[in-house]
Amino acid sequence: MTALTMVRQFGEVLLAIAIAPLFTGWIAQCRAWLQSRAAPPLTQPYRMLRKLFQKDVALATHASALFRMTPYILFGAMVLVAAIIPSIATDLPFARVADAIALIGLFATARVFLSLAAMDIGTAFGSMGARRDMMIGFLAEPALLMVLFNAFLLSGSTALPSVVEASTAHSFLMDPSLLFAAVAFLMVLLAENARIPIDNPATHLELTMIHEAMALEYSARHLALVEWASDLKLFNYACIGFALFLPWGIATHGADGGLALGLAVAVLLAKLTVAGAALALIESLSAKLRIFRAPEYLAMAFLLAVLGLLVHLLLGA
Amino acid sequence: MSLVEGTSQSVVAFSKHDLSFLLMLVFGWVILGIAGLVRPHRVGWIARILFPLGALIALGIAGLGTLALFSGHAPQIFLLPLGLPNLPFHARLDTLSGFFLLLLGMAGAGISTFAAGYFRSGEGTAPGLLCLQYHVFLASMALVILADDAYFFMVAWETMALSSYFLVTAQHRIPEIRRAGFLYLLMAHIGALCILLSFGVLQGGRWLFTFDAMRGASLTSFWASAAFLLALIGFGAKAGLVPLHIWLPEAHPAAPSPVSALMSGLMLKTAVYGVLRITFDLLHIRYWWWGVLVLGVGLFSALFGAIFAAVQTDMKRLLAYSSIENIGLIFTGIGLAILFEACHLPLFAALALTAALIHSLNHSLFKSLLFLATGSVLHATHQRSLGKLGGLIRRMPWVAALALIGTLAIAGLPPLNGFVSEWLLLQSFLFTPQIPHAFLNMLIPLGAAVLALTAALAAYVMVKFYGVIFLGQHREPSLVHAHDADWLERMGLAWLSLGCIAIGVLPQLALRAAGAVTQTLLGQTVNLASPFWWIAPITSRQSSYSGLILLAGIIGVVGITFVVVRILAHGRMRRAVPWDCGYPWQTSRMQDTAEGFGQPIRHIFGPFFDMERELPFPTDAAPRYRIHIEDRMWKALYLPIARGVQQLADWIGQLQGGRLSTYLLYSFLTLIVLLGFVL
Amino acid sequence: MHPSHLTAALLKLLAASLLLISFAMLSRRRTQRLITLFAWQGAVLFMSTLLVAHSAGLRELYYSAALTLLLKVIALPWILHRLIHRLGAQWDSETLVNIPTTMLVGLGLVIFAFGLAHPISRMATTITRNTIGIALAIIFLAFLMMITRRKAVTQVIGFLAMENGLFFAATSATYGMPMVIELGIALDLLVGFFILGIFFFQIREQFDSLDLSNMEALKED
Amino acid sequence: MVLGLPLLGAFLLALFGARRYAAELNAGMSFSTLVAVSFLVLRVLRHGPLLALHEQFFVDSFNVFLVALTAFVGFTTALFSRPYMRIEEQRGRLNPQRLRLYHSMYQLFMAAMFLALLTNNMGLLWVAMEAATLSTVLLVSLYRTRASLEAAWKYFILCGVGIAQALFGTILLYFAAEHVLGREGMTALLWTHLNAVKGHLEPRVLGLAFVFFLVGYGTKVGLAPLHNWLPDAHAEGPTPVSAVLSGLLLNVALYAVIRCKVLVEGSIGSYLPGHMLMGFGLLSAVLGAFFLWRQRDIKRLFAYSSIEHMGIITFAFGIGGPIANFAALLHMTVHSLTKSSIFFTAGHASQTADTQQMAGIRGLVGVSPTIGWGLMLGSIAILGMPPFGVFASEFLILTTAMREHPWTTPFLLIALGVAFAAIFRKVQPMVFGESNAPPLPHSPALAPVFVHLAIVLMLGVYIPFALAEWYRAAALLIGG
Repeated sequence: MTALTMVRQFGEVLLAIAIAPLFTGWIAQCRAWLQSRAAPPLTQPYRMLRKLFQKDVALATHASALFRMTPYILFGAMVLVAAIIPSIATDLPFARVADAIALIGLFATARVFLSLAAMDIGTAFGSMGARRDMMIGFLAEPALLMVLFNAFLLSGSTALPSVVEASTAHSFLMDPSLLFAAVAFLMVLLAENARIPIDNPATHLELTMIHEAMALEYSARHLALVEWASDLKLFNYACIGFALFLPWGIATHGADGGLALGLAVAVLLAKLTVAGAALALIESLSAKLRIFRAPEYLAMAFLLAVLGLLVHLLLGA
Repeated sequence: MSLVEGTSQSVVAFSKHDLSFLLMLVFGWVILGIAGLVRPHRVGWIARILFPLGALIALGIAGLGTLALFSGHAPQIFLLPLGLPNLPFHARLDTLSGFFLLLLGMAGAGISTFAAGYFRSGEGTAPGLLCLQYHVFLASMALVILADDAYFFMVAWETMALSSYFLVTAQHRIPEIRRAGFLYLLMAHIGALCILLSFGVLQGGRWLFTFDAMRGASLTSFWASAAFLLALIGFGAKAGLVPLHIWLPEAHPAAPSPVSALMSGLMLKTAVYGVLRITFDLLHIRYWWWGVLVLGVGLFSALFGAIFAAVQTDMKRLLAYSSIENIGLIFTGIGLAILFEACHLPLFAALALTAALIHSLNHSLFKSLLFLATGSVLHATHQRSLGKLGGLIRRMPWVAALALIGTLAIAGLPPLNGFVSEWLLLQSFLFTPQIPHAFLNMLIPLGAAVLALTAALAAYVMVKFYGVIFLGQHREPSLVHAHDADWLERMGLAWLSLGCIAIGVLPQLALRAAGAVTQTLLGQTVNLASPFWWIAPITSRQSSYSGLILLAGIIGVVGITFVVVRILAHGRMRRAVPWDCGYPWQTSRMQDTAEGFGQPIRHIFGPFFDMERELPFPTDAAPRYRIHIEDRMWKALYLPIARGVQQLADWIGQLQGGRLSTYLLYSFLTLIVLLGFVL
Repeated sequence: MHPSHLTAALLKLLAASLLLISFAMLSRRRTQRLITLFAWQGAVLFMSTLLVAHSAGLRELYYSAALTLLLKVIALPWILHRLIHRLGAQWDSETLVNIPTTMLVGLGLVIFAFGLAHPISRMATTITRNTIGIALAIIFLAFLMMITRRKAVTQVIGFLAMENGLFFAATSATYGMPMVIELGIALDLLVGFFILGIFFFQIREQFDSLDLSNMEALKED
Repeated sequence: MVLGLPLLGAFLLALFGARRYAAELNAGMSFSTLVAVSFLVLRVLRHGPLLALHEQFFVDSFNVFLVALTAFVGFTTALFSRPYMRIEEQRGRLNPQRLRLYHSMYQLFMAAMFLALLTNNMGLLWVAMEAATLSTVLLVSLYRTRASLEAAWKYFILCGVGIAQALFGTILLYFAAEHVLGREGMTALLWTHLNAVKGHLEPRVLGLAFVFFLVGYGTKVGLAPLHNWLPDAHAEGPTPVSAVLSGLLLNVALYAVIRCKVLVEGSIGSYLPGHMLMGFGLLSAVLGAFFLWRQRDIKRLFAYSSIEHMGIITFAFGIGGPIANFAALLHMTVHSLTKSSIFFTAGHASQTADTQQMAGIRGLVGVSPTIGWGLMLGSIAILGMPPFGVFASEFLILTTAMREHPWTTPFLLIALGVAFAAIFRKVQPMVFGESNAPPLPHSPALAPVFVHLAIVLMLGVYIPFALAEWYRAAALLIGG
C-alpha cells in the first residue's frame, strides 16, 4: 500500500511538472483566440523551455550565489507545493508534512527568494519589481488565508486532502460562504500569478511590469527554471481552487484504484481546460489596473473572503 | 549523586542542589562583571576571557533550565539570606522559569560569544565597566525569572532596567542616545511602579509578598482585574506594546549591538514571563475579557510594528519596530490562551500558549541574530542608515549567509523556526468559533487576518532589510573596504542560526519544552505523542507539520533539479554587465532605496503615519527629496502629557512667587483651614 | 466684690486692651508708632503677668513678669528705635492690602479665634479661662500684620507681637510654663533678635533698603 | 555626653575656628560625638529605653536610631566640608572669620538637634528646634550675598512664625496636661508621662494643639504649602549645610511631629491626625514633584526632591500601622543618607563647573568620574530604583497604600513618575556628555558619598537583623 501511495504521490508531482507549461500555453492560446490573433501552438512553452536550457548563461558581473541558487529554490518550492495539493488523489503522504498554511509559507518562500534575487543585481528595475511583488504578496496572502480559513472551518482541518475528503463526503458544496470565498480566491489567483488586471505577463513595458522586472537579469537555464516555476505556480493555484470549490472527481482515500486515478486525471484535464478558457476570458475582458489601485483590488478580495467567513459563522453555526 | 539510585528524598535534595547551582552560576555572572573592573581597559582580558566565560555560564543556565523542564520534579524553592526582614529573597525554579532560563541561556550564549569579538575600547564607556553592566544585566534577567517574591522580583526587575540603561547610554556623548536612554528609563520606571502596585493588590492585605501566598490570596473580581490591568500596563511598557512602545525604537538602536540583541531578544521576554507568571500562575485566569484585551493589544502592536518597520531607514530602528511586531504576536498568543482558558477550553489554551512560548524562544534567537549582524555591519562600515549600505554579501559573506537564515526565519518562512510559531498561532485561531460568545466569534477571525497581514508584512520588511543591506551594489564607495566579522563574532552568529534551524526542523523539541510549561500552568498539553520529527498539536487529522521532512524535500527537489539540469543541459556560463532592459549608465544610486521600499506602505497605511514630505519640482536645479515620519502616538499621547505636566508645573511654580507675605499667607491659610477641621 | 473676681475682671480688662492694641497695630502705618504700641503691649502683658502671679501666688511668674518688663517693654523697643534711626527706616510702610479691609479680616479672625477657644475655655479651672481665645486672636492678628506689611522691620514687630500673644497664653491660661522652658524661650527670643539686628544691617548693606519688595529674587520663574 | 561634645566643639571652634586645623577639629569633634552616640546606642540596645537627668532626657528605640543617623551624617558631612570649604575659601567666597562662624555654628546646630532628639520635655524640644533654626539661619546667610541673605531672611521669618505656632501648640498641650498631671513635679510636659496618660487628655484641646504642632513643625519639615523657605535656604547656603538641613533637620522636625501625633492620636482616638498627615504628605509629594520639573539650579532641584520625599514619609506615617511606620523609618534613614551624599556631589559638581545652574554643568564623568558616578548613582538611588534602599521603603509604602487607601495611589504614581522624569532629565546631561571644565584644585572627599551609597545599597538588599528589630520596635512605639 505504501508503495502505491508513493507512486501516487510521485505520479501527481510529475504530472504537475509536465502539464503546467501546457496549461500556460492553453491560456495563451485562448487569449489569442479571444483577441482574434493567430494563436501560438499549444506546445510553445515547452519549446521556449528547451531553447532556454540550451543557451549559455549570461550572469551579471557581481551576481552572488543567492542569485544563482534562487531559480532552483523557486522550482523546488513549487514542486513541493504541487506535492501537497490533492489534484488527483487525496491520499498524499506529503500533504501531512505540510498543510495548507505551510503551502502559503512555501509560496512566500518562493516570493522572498525571487525578490531577494531581483535585488541582488542592484538594478533599478529589479529592485522595483521586488518591491512591488512583495507588496502584492503581503496584500494577497491574508486574503488567501481567509479563503482557506473558510474551508478549514467547514472541514475542521488545515490539511487540503482532509478538506477535499470532507467536502466530497458531506457535499456542502452549496454552502453560501464558499461563493464569496471562490470570488476572492479568483481575484487572489489573478494577482498572485502576474495576470491582468494586476500585471501583464506578456509585456516588457518597463513601468508596469512586476514579475518580468524581477526575472530581467535571468537567462538561459536559470530563466527556464524561473518560468517553469511560475507556470507551476499558476497550475498549483488552479488546483487549489479545484480542491476547494470543485472537488468532484478527485480520487479520495479508499477509492483510489487505477481506474479512479485515471478518471481523476481526465477530470482534472477537463477542469483545467475550462478554467484556462475562463481565465483567458477574464483577462481579455478586464483592463490592467494602475499599480496603486492594486491594494484596493486586493482589499476587495480580502473583504469578500471575510464576508464569506462571517456568512459561514452566521448561517452555518 | 546519582539520579537513578536516589530515593525520592534524595531527588528532592538533588533538585535543591539544582537551583542553588543555578544561583551560583548567576552569581558567577556578577563576579565576571566585577572582574572586568580589575583591569578595565585591557580588552584582551575582558573580551577574550571574561565574555567567553559568560557564554559558558549561559550554556550552563540553559542546561539547568532544560533540566527543570524535563525532570518532572516539583518546583524547587531556595531562600537567600538577603532581602527585607521577614521576607528573604525567595528563588523558585519551576517549568515556566525553566523555559525562560533555557531561552535566556541559549540566546545569551550566542550573544556573549559575539560580544567577545565585538566590544573594543574607545567607544564611550570603558570596556571593564561595560563588562560589569553587561553581566549584571544578564544576571538580573535570570533573577527576574527565578524570583519568587514580589520584592526580589522588583529588585531584579529594576536592576535589569538600570543596567540596561547604562548599557544603552554607553556612547553618552551623543545627545540622541542620551535622550533615548532617558526615555527608556522613564518608561521602565513607570512600568515598574505599575507592576509594584499590581503586587500591592495581589498581596491581598495580608502582607505576604511571596508568590506562594499570592497564589492562595482570594481577591474580589474588582481587585483581580485591577491587578491584571496594572500588570499588563507595567509589563506592556517593558515589552513595548503599543501605545507604550515609544521608548523601544529609540533605545534599541542606541545601544551597542550585543546590548540591542540582549534587550530585544531577552529583556522583552522577561515581560512576557511576567505577564504569564501573574496572569496564569498568580491570578489564575478569571475573565474572558482579559483575553480579548490582550489579544486586541497584541494584534494592534503586531500590525503597528510591522507597518512602522517597513518605513524605517535605519537598520536598527527597523529591527526595533520588528521587535514590537513580534511581541505583538506573542501577546496575541497569550490573549488567545487567556480567552480559551476562561472559556474552559484548556486544550486550545495550551495550543495558543505553546505558540506564544515558542515564538518567544524563536524571537530571542532570530532577533538577536539580526541585531548582532547589524553590529558586524556597523563595525565594518560605520553606517547605520540603510541608504548608505548595499552589496555587503560580497564583502561579508559569513555575516550575510548567517543573517540570511535569520531573515528567512523572522519572515516566517518554512522550514525555519519563525514559521513554526506562526503556524501554531494560526492553528489556534482556527478554534475561536468554539468560544461561546457570538460577537467574539465574528470578530476574532479578523484577528487571524490581521495576523496573516502582519506575517506577510514581516516578510516584506525583511526583504527590504536584507536586500538593502546585503544585496545590490554598494551605495557608498567606502563600503568596498568593509571586512567580514572575526571568528568569535561568527561563532556567536552561527550558534544563533543553528538554533533557528534546529527549532524549525525539529519543532517537536520546542513543543515538548512548551508542553512542560502548559502542563504546569493549564494542566494540559497539546498532543506531544508524535515522533520527534513531526508535530500534530491537536490530532494528525486536524493538522500536522514536519519541518525535517519539508527541509529534506526542499533539499531533495532542489538537488534533483540541479543534477537533472546539469545532466540534460550544460553548465556553460559567462559574466556580463547587467542588462536592465538595456538602459545604460546605471549607477548604484538608482537602486531602490529604503525610502522607496517604504513608499507602498506609506501609501496604503497613510493614516498611521504623521508624515512630513518635501518633494522636488521638475524645475528644481538641485532636486531634493526628504521625508520625515513620526509616530502618531507620540503626538497624540505623549506630547500632550508632557505639555500637561509642563503647564501644571508652571502653574504650581507660581506658588513659589518669591514674596514672603504670600508665603506667610499660605501658612496662615493652612492654619485656618486645619483649625476649621478640628472645630 | 471678691478679690478673685476683681482679679478676673482686671485680667479681662487687660486682655481686652491687649486685643485693642493689636488692632491698633494693624491700623498704624508708621513704624515709629508701631514700636510704641509694641512697648505698650509689652507693658500690658507685664501687668497681666503680675496680676496672675499675685492671684495665683506663683513666684516663678514674678520672674516672668520681670523678664517681660526688661525685654519687651524696655530692651526691645529701645533697640528697635535705635535701629530704625540708624537705618533711616522710620518712614511710613505701605501695606499690601488697604487698612479697612485688613481690619475687617481681623474682625473675622477674632470671631474665629473665640469660636475655637470657646469649648476649651469651658474646661479651664483658672480664673483666666477666657483669655486663651484672646491670646489666639492676638496671634492671628499679628500673623495678619506680618502678611500685610512690606518692611522688614514691621514684619519683625509683627513677629514680636505674636510672641507676646504666645506669652500671654502661656501665663494667663496655664499660669506659666515650667521656668526652664520660659528661660529657654526668652533666650531664644533674645538671640533671635540679636541675629535680626545683624541681619538688618546686612540687608541694608546689600539692598540699600529694608523694603521687602527687593527681596523677591528667589522664586520660580 | 552626646550633647556636651558638640557644644564644646562649638566653643572651641568659636575660639580657634580661623586656624588652619579648624576643619580637622570639626571633623574630630563630630567623630567623637559619633563614638559617644555609638556607646549610647549600644546601651539602649542592651538595656532598653533609658531616662536620664530627672527624666528630662530619654532614649527609646525611636529616637536612638535618629540620633545615630544624625551623628553619622554629621560626621561624614564634616569630613566632606573640609575640602569643600577649602575650595570655597580659595575661590574667595569665604574668609577665615566666616569659616570660624561656620564651624562653630555647625557644631551648635548639631547640639541643638541632639537636644531636640533626646529631650523628654516637649518644651525643651521646642527650644531646641528654635535653636537649630537660629544656628542654621546664620549658616544659610554665610556667603552674605543678596541671594543668601534673602534666603536666610525668608527662612528665619517663616520658620520663626512656624515655630511660634508650635509653641502655642506646646502651651495648649501643657494646658491639657496640667489638668491630668498637675503642676507639681514639672511632669506635665514630659513625653513619657504624657504618653502614659494620653487617653485622659482632653481631646478637643489636643486636636487644636496638633494643628498648631503640625503647622509649626511641619513648616520645618517642609510640607507643602509651608515649604517655601526650603528651596531657597538649601540653594543659597553652603553645600554642607544643605546636606545636613536636608538630611537631618527635616528628619528631626518630622520626629517632633510624630511625637505629637502619637499623643494626639492616643487622646482623640480618631484617624484625624493620620489623615492630616496623609493629606500633607500627598500634597507635598505631588507639588514637590511638579516643582522639580522646572528647576534650573542643581541644589534647588534636590531641595524640592527633599520636599517630595518628606511628603512620602509623612504620608507613610499618616497611614500608620507597623508596615507603613517601618517603611517610613526606613525611608527616613535612606533619604538622609542618599540626599546628603547627593548634596556632597552636587556641591563639588557646581564647584567644578563654577555654577549652580544645571545648564552649565556638563559631562561630569569626563571631568571627574567619581563625582559623576556619585551624582548618577545618588540620583538613581533617590529616585527609588532598586537595588538601593529607597526602593525598599517605597515598595512597602506603595503596596500598603494600594491596599489601605487605593485612591491615593494615582497621586503617588504621578508624583513618583513626574519626579523621576524631572530629576533624571536634568541629571543625565550633567553626568554624561562632553565637558571641558578644569578639574578641582583639591581632590574632593567623596568617600562619604560612596560610604552613604553603599549603606543605602545594602539596605536595599539586606537589612541587618538588629536594624530591622530596631525599626520594628520604633514602629510599634509609634503605633497607629
